Amino acid sequence: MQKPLAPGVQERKRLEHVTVRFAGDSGDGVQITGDQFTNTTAIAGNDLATLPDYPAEIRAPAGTLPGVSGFQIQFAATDIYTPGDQPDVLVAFNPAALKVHVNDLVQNGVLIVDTKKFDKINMAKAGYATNPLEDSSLSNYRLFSEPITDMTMRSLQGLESVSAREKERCKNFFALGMAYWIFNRDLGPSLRWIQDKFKKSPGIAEACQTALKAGYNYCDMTDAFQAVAYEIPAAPTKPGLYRNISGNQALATGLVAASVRSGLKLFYGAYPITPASDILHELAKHKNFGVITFQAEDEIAAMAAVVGAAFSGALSVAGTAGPGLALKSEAMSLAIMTELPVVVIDVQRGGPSTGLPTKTEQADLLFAMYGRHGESPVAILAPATPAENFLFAIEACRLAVRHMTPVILLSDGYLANGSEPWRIPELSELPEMKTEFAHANGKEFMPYARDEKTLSRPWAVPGTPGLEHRIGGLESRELTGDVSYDPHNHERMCVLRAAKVARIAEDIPPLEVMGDEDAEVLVIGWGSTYGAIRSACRRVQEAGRKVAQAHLRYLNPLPRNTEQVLKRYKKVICPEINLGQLSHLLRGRFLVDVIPLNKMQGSPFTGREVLEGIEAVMEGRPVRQPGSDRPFLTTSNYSEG
Amino acid sequence: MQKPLAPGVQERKRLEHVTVRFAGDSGDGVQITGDQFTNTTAIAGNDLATLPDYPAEIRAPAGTLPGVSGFQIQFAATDIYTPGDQPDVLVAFNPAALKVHVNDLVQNGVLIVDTKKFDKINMAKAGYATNPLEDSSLSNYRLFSEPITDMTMRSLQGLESVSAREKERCKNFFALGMAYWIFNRDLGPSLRWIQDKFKKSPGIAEACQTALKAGYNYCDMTDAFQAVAYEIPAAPTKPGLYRNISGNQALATGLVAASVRSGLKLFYGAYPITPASDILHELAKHKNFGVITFQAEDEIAAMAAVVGAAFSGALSVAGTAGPGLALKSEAMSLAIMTELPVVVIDVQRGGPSTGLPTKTEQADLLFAMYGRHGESPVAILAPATPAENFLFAIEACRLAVRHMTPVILLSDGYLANGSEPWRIPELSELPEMKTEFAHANGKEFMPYARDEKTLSRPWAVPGTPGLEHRIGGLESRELTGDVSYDPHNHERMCVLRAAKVARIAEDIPPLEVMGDEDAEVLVIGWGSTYGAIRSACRRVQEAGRKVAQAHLRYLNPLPRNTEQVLKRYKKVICPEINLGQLSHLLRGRFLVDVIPLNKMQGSPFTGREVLEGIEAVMEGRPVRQPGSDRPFLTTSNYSEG
Amino acid sequence: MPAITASKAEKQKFTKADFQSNQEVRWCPGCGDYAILTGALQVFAGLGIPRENFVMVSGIGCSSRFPYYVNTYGFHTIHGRAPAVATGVKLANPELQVWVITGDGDGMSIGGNHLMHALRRNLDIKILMFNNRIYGLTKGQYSPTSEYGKVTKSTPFGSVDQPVNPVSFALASEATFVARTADIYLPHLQSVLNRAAEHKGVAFIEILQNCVIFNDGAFKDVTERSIRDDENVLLEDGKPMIFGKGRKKGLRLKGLSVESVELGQDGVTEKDLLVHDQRAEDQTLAYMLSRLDHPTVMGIFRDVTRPSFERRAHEQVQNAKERYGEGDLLDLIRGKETWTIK
Amino acid sequence: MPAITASKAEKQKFTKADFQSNQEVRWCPGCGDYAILTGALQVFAGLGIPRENFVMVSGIGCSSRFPYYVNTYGFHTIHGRAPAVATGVKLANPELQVWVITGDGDGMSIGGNHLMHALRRNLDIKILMFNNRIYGLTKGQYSPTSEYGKVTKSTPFGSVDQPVNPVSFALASEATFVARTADIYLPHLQSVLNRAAEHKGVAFIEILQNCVIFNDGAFKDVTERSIRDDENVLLEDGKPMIFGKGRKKGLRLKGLSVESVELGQDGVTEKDLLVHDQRAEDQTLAYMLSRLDHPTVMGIFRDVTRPSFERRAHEQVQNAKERYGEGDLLDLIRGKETWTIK
Ligand SMILES: Cc1ncc(C[n+]2csc(CCOP(=O)(O)OP(=O)(O)O)c2C)c(N)n1
Ligand SMILES: Cc1ncc(C[n+]2csc(CCOP(=O)(O)OP(=O)(O)O)c2C)c(N)n1
Ligand code: SF4
Ligand code: SF4
Ligand SMILES: [Mg+2]
Ligand SMILES: [Mg+2]
Repeated sequence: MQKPLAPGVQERKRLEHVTVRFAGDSGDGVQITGDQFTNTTAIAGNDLATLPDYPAEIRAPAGTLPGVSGFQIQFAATDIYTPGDQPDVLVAFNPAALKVHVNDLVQNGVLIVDTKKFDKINMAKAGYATNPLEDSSLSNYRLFSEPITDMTMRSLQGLESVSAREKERCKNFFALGMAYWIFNRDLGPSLRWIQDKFKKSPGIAEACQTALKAGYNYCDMTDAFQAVAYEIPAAPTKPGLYRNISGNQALATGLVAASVRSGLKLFYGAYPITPASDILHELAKHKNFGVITFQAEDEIAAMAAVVGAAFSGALSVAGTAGPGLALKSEAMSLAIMTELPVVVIDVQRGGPSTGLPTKTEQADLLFAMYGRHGESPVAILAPATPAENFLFAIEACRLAVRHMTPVILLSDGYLANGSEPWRIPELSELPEMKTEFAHANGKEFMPYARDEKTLSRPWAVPGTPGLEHRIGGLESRELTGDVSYDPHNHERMCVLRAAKVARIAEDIPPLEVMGDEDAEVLVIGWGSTYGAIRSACRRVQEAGRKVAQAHLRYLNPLPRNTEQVLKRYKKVICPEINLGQLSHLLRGRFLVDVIPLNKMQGSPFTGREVLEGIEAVMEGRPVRQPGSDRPFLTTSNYSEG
Repeated sequence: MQKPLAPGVQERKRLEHVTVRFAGDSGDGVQITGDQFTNTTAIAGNDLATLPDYPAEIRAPAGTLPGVSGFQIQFAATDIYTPGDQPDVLVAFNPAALKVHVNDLVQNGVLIVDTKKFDKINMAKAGYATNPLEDSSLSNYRLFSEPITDMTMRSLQGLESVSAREKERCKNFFALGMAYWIFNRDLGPSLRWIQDKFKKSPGIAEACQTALKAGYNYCDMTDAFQAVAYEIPAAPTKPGLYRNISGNQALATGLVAASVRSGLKLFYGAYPITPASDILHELAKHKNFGVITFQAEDEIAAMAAVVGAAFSGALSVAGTAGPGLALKSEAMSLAIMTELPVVVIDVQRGGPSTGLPTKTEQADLLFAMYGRHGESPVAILAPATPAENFLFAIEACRLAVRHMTPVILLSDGYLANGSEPWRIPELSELPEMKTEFAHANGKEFMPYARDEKTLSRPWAVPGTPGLEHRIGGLESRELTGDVSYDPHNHERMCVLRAAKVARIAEDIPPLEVMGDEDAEVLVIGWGSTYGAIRSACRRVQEAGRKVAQAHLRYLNPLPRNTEQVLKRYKKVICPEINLGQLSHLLRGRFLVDVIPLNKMQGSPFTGREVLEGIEAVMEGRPVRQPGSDRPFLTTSNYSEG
Repeated sequence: MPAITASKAEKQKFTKADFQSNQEVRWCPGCGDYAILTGALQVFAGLGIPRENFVMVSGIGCSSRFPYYVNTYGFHTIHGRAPAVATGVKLANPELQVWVITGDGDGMSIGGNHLMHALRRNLDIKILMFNNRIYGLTKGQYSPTSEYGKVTKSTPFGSVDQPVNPVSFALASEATFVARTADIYLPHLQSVLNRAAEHKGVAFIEILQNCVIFNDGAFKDVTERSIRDDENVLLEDGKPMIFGKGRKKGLRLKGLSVESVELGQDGVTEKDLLVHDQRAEDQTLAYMLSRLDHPTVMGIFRDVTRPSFERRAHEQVQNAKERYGEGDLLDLIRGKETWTIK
Repeated sequence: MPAITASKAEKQKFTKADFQSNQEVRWCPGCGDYAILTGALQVFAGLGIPRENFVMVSGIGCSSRFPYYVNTYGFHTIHGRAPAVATGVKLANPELQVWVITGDGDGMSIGGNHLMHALRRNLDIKILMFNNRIYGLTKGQYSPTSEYGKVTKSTPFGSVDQPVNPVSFALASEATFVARTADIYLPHLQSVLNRAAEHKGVAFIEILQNCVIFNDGAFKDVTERSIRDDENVLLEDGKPMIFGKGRKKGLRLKGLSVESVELGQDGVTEKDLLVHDQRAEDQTLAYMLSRLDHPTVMGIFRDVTRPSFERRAHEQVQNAKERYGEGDLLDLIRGKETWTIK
């Protein structure tokens, strides 16, 4: 690796963990900056978690508040679990970005602002009457007003093959260089990435690289930055080969791994939808793994094709988000009736309807559970961190194929776009996935005969001589699968389909409890709240109090010992990014008075928010009620006109 | 009314209640026979309940077991609540019908069989090795083997304008005439109905009428029937004008009534689907009420059009069954986000997937509750008897419009096709339905301002000057309705939408308890199980024991006092035609150990089945588990080949 | 997936009985579906392809019960989605012979979009649409092919919309093989099905089918024996369009319309008539013929070759393997930037 | 529903500003949608109909943000369903001016079926399809109108399916008004929109639209200033099809195809050229023109009159009222057979 350029620093202050946020217009390259910073940080050996946050518009109007794009990362010398509650460092490219984010910055936090856009028009767009860089409104922060764009332009003066506009767009690399200096990072990985990314436009590559170095050097030469020179030692972690991985990447990679391990052709049917589209994009690249990606005309067709492909013997997966899951409901029901193995990925986003397409939420759990007519049981899994998507993609495939059932995998916008360092497993660490298709054995073929253990039916795929049979959406007779209107057969089959899914509990690990077994309070969660809960529990323990944590990665069926775990504690609190879905499920199942802790703001919990909830429960106070900040505006209490 | 023809009977035996079942090939006119018998019975003043049951095929192959169509009616001199557990009288038109139904007939029950079809071929199709009419297998019943078809043909010999085939098809009227004689019915209503129905083919009309009279006269002249001459006195009921009405008729009529009462144009959007299609057919006839019916290209379009019509200010209703509800999910979510008043009728049938399209089930409750992505609350109602559909259709419309929310009305196949006598209300008895559209008042218009009481937003319809505004599926800002990605606004709006639906509880009656307030056991149900539960509770009380009954007609929100009612009893049992959906809901909501009593056989509970459940609970025994009749057939326990 | 063994070269001998399933056929007596089934079974048997390589995929409707009666693999799916399910079946295993059976409601009402996309993609599947211009299974509502003003259960005062023409629709959907035949034209039906089977790509066949119960006689004015000669033009590739009793009539171009002329009258000879060209790249002739009402044009409107969707998709896989080598899982998992912790 | 007061007779005067909403327009700088918005606002203003009688209905996509920018009633619905929502809006209140805004993905991918049915029903709504041959809002996947082989995020090795031609599709869907124009042909676009507004029935307009971010220059070889004269034929009703720099070229019928000829060469004169007939009952000419690629045909392909769906539906209501009298609720509730208990 290339060494840091002459670090002109006497001594760097050591920090345990830092949260940095980049913010600017959607056109400012904030997401790329964040990605690069993340990658370099990961390579430096810190633990980290990220939270990208961008507007629903492609290019929201420049300079406006809704057009602001943000990227937050927390990184540390120890294990961390969330992208951080409040940034310690904020880099803002324009007045709107400053306006939207500055209140989150910690007291005395580092605030780096590009002065370029602080003109009348842009300040007006952001709602600033006076220049905040010049009045005293930012005196609580360590403000660095820097002409980042101007310095970028100057550093690129000689470059003739690149237009002025393109040069201006390099300012994010200048800022990235500054951030690298502050945290003493190696420029090598980003320089290489730029080289690779712009290999077809060497001029652009050179401009970006130059700007990056210029930013770094600028800090190196400027005394004022000495005060903010930090060092965050690498986090001690399990030895091994690591990479940084986002949830959607992990998911796509896991699907390919399942295909390779099972020897089944991967068929991925999807219709583009935020935040699931990237899975399709990623898989479409891997055709040399025999992957077939099918961009269907809509989600109904995607799901139907996936059911068809499962009939044909492929490892069949559909990926979507809420509105698409709604459209898949009927075809999923067909897969339930015909007992075909399909995996449906739902990358949850803010709902209902189109809702908040680029924001995260966990409000599809009960929909996944009950979102089909009739008694329609499916298995449901939910990874807890971005990297866990890898193993859970494999697990979803394994369960679908072994138990001949649809499996829903619930990811969400935060997991999908967030990333973390991931120890790359050896192939031998991956789960076994033996699959066997049925073959004629001289006896009459019974397409609905049951495996004794799993209650699954045989997977008999077209092209196999002697196993010709018909399946369909009408109720099927036990054993033969023929259409049957027999009342008792219907009841038996409904119960059988339910029992088949319930038996998956025998095939999954028990629910693990972390923290203090003898605590009074258990915090139970699922999906992407893991990090915030973990971080909150650690803080409780650091304060000398006891708390236990259990995290459900299997939502249906629940692990065998769930009831036992829940009943061991006096109080159970359940934080969720919805209005109380898992808590409702657990209450109904086990009659345990699970206390919901809910938030619905399109963003994950912070550790602090969960901590406050736990403390409230410990002290017998009510937890925060979502939406309770002020009363609803009714015709009587808003001033009209 | 025309008097019965010379009733040559000395004395008729008085009965309190009788259950009669007609059964034959789908082509045998069984449903018409049942309808006519029902109508005449209703006019005679008996209380009654019916259960039609027909195959999914249009004309299932003649003579086969799956091709059998049945119609059961219980009628009585007292209040009754179910179509009867076991028939006292069975009329079978062919061997298959005999085979399918004879085991249900009570010991010593009356069995009337048309001998015509008891030939080798038809007996073989039904699986009879020997002629059951001739061996002693039916000796437990009072068997009348009658050449019904032959006698029909003979009675029509003179009629030249009618073909032999048409004559043969009159045999059901001959059988109906026999039934009329047995129960001492007036032929008038059926004679008039025939006249009206076949007014364009007077020959057919004459043939049917002649056959009807011939059947009646045949019994009158035949001594053997003296033993089965019965009289069921009229049931004492509230005075008034009565008619017989099926659930689907009641629903359609209720919708028209809601339209007339509210002054809103009725817009009904639907795609044909069993068992909901008849609502469309019925409404399409009533164009002189200004009703607009729209047969869409699919259920998505039907729902979307209904949302559009609601925006335009119509009373907007969509009707469907399970698979169609699945397809409506996304567009319903749009109605939730845009807070438009729409009513969605789901006539539940056997699921999942295509399932058992012509059979009844209650398994869409949790789907109605949770079947959309994100937090998507809707109001849910469920009438308890066929006639109640009338008032609940109005109620659904009233709540939708008053609270600006989607309302799901859950009917089912049994309610839809079943019928009962109904006291016709005066118009003055119908609920008020004042609706006011918003109008410009000089102030800035706020499409998402809230009514203080209901939290509903104004209904501002296109064409109104000064109220131009935009709505959509993206999250809307409080008051203005503008698109908003603001985190706190989203949380507030999610909570607001939930609170708006929850507040409907203030606008609906409390849950009533029938039976013994001081009982230990409460039976709680919803929808079409009402009759069976009522009948079972009566039998418990007749046996000198105490039991209470409560029936939920409002499923979301639940009546205000639901928790209080549930917690008043030591044990609560909940019979449902599903695998335990309401019981799960109540458990989760109130942490009450509701005991599920489930059945999934495409048919309603009998009173006896519920009775057995109640007795088990009273005696601390486990209730019947569905599908428990025998173990699942796995590869180890079925004999292959 | 099991490899398909029998190649066309070693064509096997099968009979109709081989392809008949043991399920009792449950259509109404007299339903046109019976004849279509008979015809299709014979065609399947004649193709010399083993039963196990066929998949029948259908939606919901009377017509969609078809797969139960064919002793091959079969999938009776959900309403309107058969083309989409078939797409998955075929993409996952391009060796299979996939036949889709649908109705006018299933295929053109709820399923119109899937039909359009399956056609334009040119997936190598054969789509048989049984058009009885009514909803049979749900007992008689009007369908998108019902004539204007149709009185049905759902339109007691008559329907108020223009029907869609399945053949025109298929052509505009870029289908490479488009044909029309009728339930009661058994030999014609079979020859069309045979040609569809030979076609490498999507084939769409509208089959006029009588529903005796809810729309009896819907095609009487086209297919009834006494008038059919005058009311049908049977297309023959490369041949002039002659029809009528005694083959005395023909179709002639008049501007950009077609007119029906009497041969021998006003000096009209065979030479003046339109000559059919199934393989014309330009769709105009086919489209124009699809619009005719009296007479109705039957046969193969269009039969052109374009590589099929599943072939192209699998070629991409093949090419990628050749270009980048068979995928290496460990490489993929590792990604581009890694670091080692010791 | 409130009655619509302003009749065409008392046409009011409005300006573009009247129709402009207070919402900030959120398309990318340089997006073709801006020009279309400008053109449409001017047309709306010019129709003399008060703002409150307009309803803009859209699906989801960049294009579908359109309603927010128009100060009328507006409904930004869900992906693909705008024609269906619009059907409800219009059927419930036929007095409204309902305009549907959709994209090539919204309208032809997920929404293809609703489009087809809205067109064949001839509902009196105007459907503007912004065709940028890409999915804009979801950041660049291929659409059903993307050219074969298109490399996009979801097709890194190129797409493998045949695009659908929106104009051909609309014609086969029995649309009564079908046109094509482009974002950068502002006067042409406005004249087409004006004609669509006048048309009593459904109008379908494909608008070629440039997506600067994900498909920049998609229509360069059609609309770029330097070549557009040679690459476009602008249809004029009743006029011969002349085009090209200096109007030296024309379209001539050749068999059942169209060929491009040079006027004056080989004796070709205006008389030899095809003459456009928008009102031809026979679709053949329109369909044939829709298939042309180079040059691309722009303008109104078809404009014929058929009573509209909502008019027919409301006539049935009117007729029923006249025939049976205004519905009597008590009569209805009572049904046919009643009895009295005393
Ligand atoms: C989602 C859904 N909607 C509606 C139905 C009810 N349904 C079944 S078949 C059918 C139409 C059948 O018509 P067609 O496709 O013409 O077939 P046919 O019975 O005439 O052969 C309908 C509406 C259904 N099964 N699923
Ligand atoms: C049910 C559903 N599926 C997918 C999406 C995601 N989505 C939004 S717009 C769009 C396609 C947009 O393309 P197009 O209609 O061409 O509009 P453009 O953005 O190009 O104007 C997609 C796939 C969605 N919103 N809803
Ligand atoms: S209803 Fe019609 S289409 Fe269906 S089986 Fe009977 S005759 Fe055939
Ligand atoms: S992404 Fe394309 S279509 Fe969408 S706003 Fe930007 S330029 Fe326009
Ligand atoms: Mg049909
Ligand atoms: Mg587009």
